[in-house]
Amino acid sequence: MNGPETAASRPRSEGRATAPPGRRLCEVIANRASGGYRIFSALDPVGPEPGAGQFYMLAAMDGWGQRDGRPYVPRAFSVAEAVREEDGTRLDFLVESVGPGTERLAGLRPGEGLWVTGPLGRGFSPPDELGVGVAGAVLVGGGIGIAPLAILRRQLAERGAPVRTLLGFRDREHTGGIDELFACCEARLATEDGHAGHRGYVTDLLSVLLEGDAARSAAVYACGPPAMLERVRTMCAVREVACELAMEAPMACGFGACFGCAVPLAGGGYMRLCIDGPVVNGAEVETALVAGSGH
Amino acid sequence: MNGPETAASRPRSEGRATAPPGRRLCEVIANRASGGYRIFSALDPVGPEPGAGQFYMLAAMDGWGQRDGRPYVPRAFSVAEAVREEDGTRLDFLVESVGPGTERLAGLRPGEGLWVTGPLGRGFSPPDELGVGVAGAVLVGGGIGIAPLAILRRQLAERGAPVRTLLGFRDREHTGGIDELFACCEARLATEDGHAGHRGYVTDLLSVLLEGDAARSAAVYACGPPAMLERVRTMCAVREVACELAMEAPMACGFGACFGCAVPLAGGGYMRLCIDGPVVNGAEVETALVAGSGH
Amino acid sequence: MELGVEIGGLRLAHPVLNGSGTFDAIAARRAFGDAIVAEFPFSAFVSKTITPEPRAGNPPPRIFETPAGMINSIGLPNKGLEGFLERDLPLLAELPVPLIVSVMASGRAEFERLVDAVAERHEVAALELNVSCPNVESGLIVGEQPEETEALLRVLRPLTEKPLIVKLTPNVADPAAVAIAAERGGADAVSLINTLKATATDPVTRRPWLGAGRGGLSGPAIRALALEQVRAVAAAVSIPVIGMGGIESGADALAFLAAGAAAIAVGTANFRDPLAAKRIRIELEMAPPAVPDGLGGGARGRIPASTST
Amino acid sequence: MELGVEIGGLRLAHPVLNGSGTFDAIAARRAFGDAIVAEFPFSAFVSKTITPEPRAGNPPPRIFETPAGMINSIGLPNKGLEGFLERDLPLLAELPVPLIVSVMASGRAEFERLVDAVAERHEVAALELNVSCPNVESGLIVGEQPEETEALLRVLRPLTEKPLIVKLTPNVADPAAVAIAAERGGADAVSLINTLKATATDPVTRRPWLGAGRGGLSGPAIRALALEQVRAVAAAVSIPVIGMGGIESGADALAFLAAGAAAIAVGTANFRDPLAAKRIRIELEMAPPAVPDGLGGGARGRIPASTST
Ligand SMILES: Cc1cc2nc3c(=O)[nH]c(=O)nc-3n(C[C@H](O)[C@H](O)[C@H](O)COP(=O)(O)OP(=O)(O)OC[C@H]3O[C@@H](n4cnc5c(N)ncnc54)[C@H](O)[C@@H]3O)c2cc1C
Ligand SMILES: Cc1cc2nc3c(=O)[nH]c(=O)nc-3n(C[C@H](O)[C@H](O)[C@H](O)COP(=O)(O)OP(=O)(O)OC[C@H]3O[C@@H](n4cnc5c(N)ncnc54)[C@H](O)[C@@H]3O)c2cc1C
Ligand SMILES: Cc1cc2nc3c(=O)[nH]c(=O)nc-3n(C[C@H](O)[C@H](O)[C@H](O)COP(=O)(O)O)c2cc1C
Ligand SMILES: Cc1cc2nc3c(=O)[nH]c(=O)nc-3n(C[C@H](O)[C@H](O)[C@H](O)COP(=O)(O)O)c2cc1C
Ligand code: FES
Ligand code: FES
Repeated sequence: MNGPETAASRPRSEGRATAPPGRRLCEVIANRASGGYRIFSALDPVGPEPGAGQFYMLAAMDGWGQRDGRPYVPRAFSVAEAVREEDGTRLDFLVESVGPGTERLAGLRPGEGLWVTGPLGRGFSPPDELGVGVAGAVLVGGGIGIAPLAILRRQLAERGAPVRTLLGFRDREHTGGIDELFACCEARLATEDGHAGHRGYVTDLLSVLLEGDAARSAAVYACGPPAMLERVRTMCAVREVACELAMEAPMACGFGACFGCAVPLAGGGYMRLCIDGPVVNGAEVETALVAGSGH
Repeated sequence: MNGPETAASRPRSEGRATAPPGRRLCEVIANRASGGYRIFSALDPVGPEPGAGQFYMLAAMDGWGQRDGRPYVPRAFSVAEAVREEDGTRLDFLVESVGPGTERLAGLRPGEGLWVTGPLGRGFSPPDELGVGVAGAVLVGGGIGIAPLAILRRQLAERGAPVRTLLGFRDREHTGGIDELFACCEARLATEDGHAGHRGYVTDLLSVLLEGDAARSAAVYACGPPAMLERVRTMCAVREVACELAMEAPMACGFGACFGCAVPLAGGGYMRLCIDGPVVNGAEVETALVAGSGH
Repeated sequence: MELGVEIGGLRLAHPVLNGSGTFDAIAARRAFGDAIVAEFPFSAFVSKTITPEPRAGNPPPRIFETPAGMINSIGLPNKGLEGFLERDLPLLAELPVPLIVSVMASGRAEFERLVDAVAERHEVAALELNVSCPNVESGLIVGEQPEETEALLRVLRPLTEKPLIVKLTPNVADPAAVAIAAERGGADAVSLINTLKATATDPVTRRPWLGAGRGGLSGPAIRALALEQVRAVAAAVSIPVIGMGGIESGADALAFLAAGAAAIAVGTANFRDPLAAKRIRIELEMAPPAVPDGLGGGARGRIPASTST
Repeated sequence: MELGVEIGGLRLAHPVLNGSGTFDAIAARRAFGDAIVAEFPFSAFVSKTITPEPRAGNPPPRIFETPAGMINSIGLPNKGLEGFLERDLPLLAELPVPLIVSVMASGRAEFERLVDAVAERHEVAALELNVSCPNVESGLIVGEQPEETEALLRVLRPLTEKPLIVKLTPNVADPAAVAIAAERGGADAVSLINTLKATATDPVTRRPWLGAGRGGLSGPAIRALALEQVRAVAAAVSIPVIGMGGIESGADALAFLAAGAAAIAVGTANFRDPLAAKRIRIELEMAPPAVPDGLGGGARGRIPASTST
């Protein structure tokens, strides 16, 4: 809505799962440690099945605002997995505690109430929509950013698309979710401290992979810290490989109301990441290094 | 400090238990229902034994500020009982949930952290200091106001002073603490709904008692809602019976810093209830019906 | 309680509006589908402020969370007059409630052009004048000066019969003086408060957090300030006052109505719950009447629970 | 970091003072004994504002809790000049830190008498002028008018060599203009912010909650507003600025210092913890140096935890 319109800011009917209006109270049904992160689950009785890359705005029913009056607004979370159960959809979220909001959510106890709004935003596109002859997918995740790639990988697998997964982490404390979210199938790891897989950056693995022929017929889907996303974006641009990035920006509302989540567009101006993203085409944005972004 | 000085505003050495400076983190060691109220206990490793009528400023370590940014300041609580234990003093508090602060404190779980400042304020005086020939005590408690009378009763008993206890409650939901805090010895009850003891007001019991001779040699100690305190105050004034009231006022600090807890003095001007009270001589104040007061 | 209200001839089903720039009905429809239109939470929709030319808005970061509130430095991103009329107006016309368009321009001539073009559209029920902007002629912030505000109204008033609502800035010593000037100039209503000047520091670099350096504070943190300004303004003018600032509940709304507001607006609370305004309206409907002052000023209504005797 | 500071010639061991009226050293000594004097949390003690004659203060209720803050309408209760000099000054002289006496009077003559009598006492290191009061001559709130403020300083400045600190009111459109006037008038420093005009409604009777009807808002709720005013004032004057408003932590204090404050004061936070200022000072001592802007304005310092690549 601000500055030049993006192709995506067409009103309505854009193949996103629309959310029930308003926030709803869901029950927390699980919360377990996963490496240095935690995975908590809520039972959503009414919401639709989310698309990979969509997110929810979450707030604990109690204890919100407990640290110096924060958190005040809800917090945005990519859905890591969504499983239909008889009395609703189980939504899994992977959380890393970096401040008052994530700290509170990481501490949710089963039985507690969780305010949920979503699914929100535009998710990932199928490979074939990203370019002619594109069939496969390369998933590149960094740190907590592996969350949306888990549900993406499952949904791609269901469509029979060939998928390769590359996951990068900083060190032991900043590693988690692999066994729980990527159990199904092998993923190649890179860690900066070398405690698992390749010692170095996940983008090292990507560059090797992009040399191979398979790359031509594959699209890259990435989520992680801004620096990683920007690296992936430029690598793909150089090699003319289609890529979609699940980005982050500070969000107050998540549904286009506050204009807070501005991300600079390649053509100038800004998009609202919550409504025109959080998944963006690498070519669409000016940079993935957005001030204030980064989980 | 404000307006005319009260006898009590003499600086220092006034026979009160002084508190360790600053607030300290104590562990919640128990929290159980008691009728319509709850009794929670914290282990105070460093504080002195409080005098009956003194209070503490309390704030939960977590979840303070969770309802529309409240509670923000700590909440004042009369100590109901204090028991020396090997690794500190167990402080018992009787709480009635009337808003965000009391709600949070009533929900404290054992093991949680509790910020404690105190003991604060001036407690009750021994009978003999309240008049020549005064030896006995009549305790008059209303609702949650019975809390400070429990520790007073114990301390008076230890001095061998004859004590009679009159407790009043509105109805079942607003009754509690009797068995736990007044187990030792018989107390006469009055309830407005008549579910226990005399159907009516606790002040009915007091007036009967004040007719008797024993009254001459007894002082009245009262704590309860403003309307009850004012009634007791005037009854005692008429019969020239010495009486002390444990009053309440909105308090932000509890140690004389904010001047928020103003209570009008008989001589004009105001006292700070937290530092010159909360126990006041019935003759000292203009009224016990102070705007904003009442738990 | 009966909830219908009238603002300068504009009849509203209930007193709960949205604060300009805190709800985008078009974006909300993309996120929530037509269901959000079906149970539209506001009795009138106030658009985000539009300007003569398109604006991209301020560089990020644009928001910072504060104790019980937030700072924003959005910078009025909007499609500009043309883009708004062409692309947004048709969609906003589909809403089930009257449309109030918020407009801002620097300079009287620009403001005239804007008000002219917007007021003539039948889809528009009323205009809100965002005067928290500098007047290029004088360099002064219009809304901070009673004279500037009255002068602007004298220019704009003749342009339309439609209600003109003046959105007051709270960053003044005496908001009532500006409100009186707006009334004198011919305003049909005033709305307040807009956000208060605020800033935040990056905890790591200790430099300004916001891309624009400064912003405006909103949310419950400012409620008590807003309530006082609404009280002061309502006591000073005879035109209706639309009160806002940190309203999150029916009780908050009642406080503003009791302070003299004819209607109220929900802003930041929309971010926490897209249907916050619906809940607030329901809480208003179910609110008990005020209890007359019992214990003589004294412990009036302030003695909860136990009251033996 | 090195914490010593100097305010108009007054050397302080560290930059953490108390806000006037938010800590009563005499009462605190009654509550906590001499221990509170031994580990006195402030580098200088600012007295509650005193007036020429004794004042009883406002009728209760005097406080109302708000989201992340509180409103107070205390009404400057104090013993008056004589009572203060006779009964409080000797006790305040026992404190281990310099004494700054806050004074307020309506009318220049009264202000002169007050400043004269206080400044001549050797126990007094500096004076803070609370100008959030009406001038009986003009009826205007001195601190809201640059001219009134400068004129008052021109009258008071010649009376003493001791530092004169002007406590600014935040209820103005442009606090920097008042600060500049204070500097021009000869002030040695300015302190801000005082509380912001606020009110609250009794949820039951829907009438004003406070006995005085209105009051002032303080606490974390106003921090972002205070920080912006301190930034604007520090950028406009060359005399030291004492910043306050919702400071609760070393990080908050650092933000104010980074915004240009020479020292900071702790107010409402004292109510939550009588030694809050001591904790804040220690957090300041242990604070890491600011990290230079790494990712070019961009994600500067804002990417915590995981950063593979
Ligand atoms: C679309 C989307 C999907 C996301 N998915 C996930 C996910 O699956 N898992 C996950 O763990 N995280 C996810 N995040 C990130 C998550 O939302 C943030 O980490 C969270 O909001 C941080 O809140 P907090 O209160 O814990 O930390 P905050 O204190 O809000 O700090 C978070 C970051 O914001 C900055 N910050 C500091 N103070 C403030 C302030 N007062 N106001 C604003 N910013 C401040 C700092 O850079 C800090 O590192 C996602 C974010 C988006 C936008
Ligand atoms: C010396 C002393 C001893 C006490 N001892 C006990 C005790 O032993 N047990 C016990 O249960 N209680 C005790 N109290 C009362 C207790 O401190 C209060 O009930 C408590 O502070 C209420 O806090 P809250 O957040 O639960 O309720 P609040 O929301 O603070 O409401 C409490 C009362 O204050 C008024 N109020 C409502 N909103 C506000 C607001 N925003 N700001 C200010 N006031 C408001 C209302 O009248 C309400 O009934 C004592 C009080 C004092 C002064
Ligand atoms: C993110 C954001 C954007 C805003 N944009 C506008 C705007 O474009 N025009 C305007 O007049 N007010 C704008 N406001 C002010 C609100 O309309 C409202 O006056 C203010 O936020 C106080 O209400 P609240 O505390 O309920 O949010 C904005 C507020 C916020 C938080
Ligand atoms: C209860 C209370 C009483 C105050 N009394 C005075 C006063 O007598 N003189 C004065 O200059 N400021 C007074 N103030 C204002 C504080 O000194 C300070 O400027 C303001 O509270 C902002 O700081 P804070 O948010 O840290 O409290 C008072 C504030 C409070 C909360
Ligand atoms: S988060 Fe509010 S517009 Fe995107
Ligand atoms: S509660 Fe602060 S002075 Fe009594």
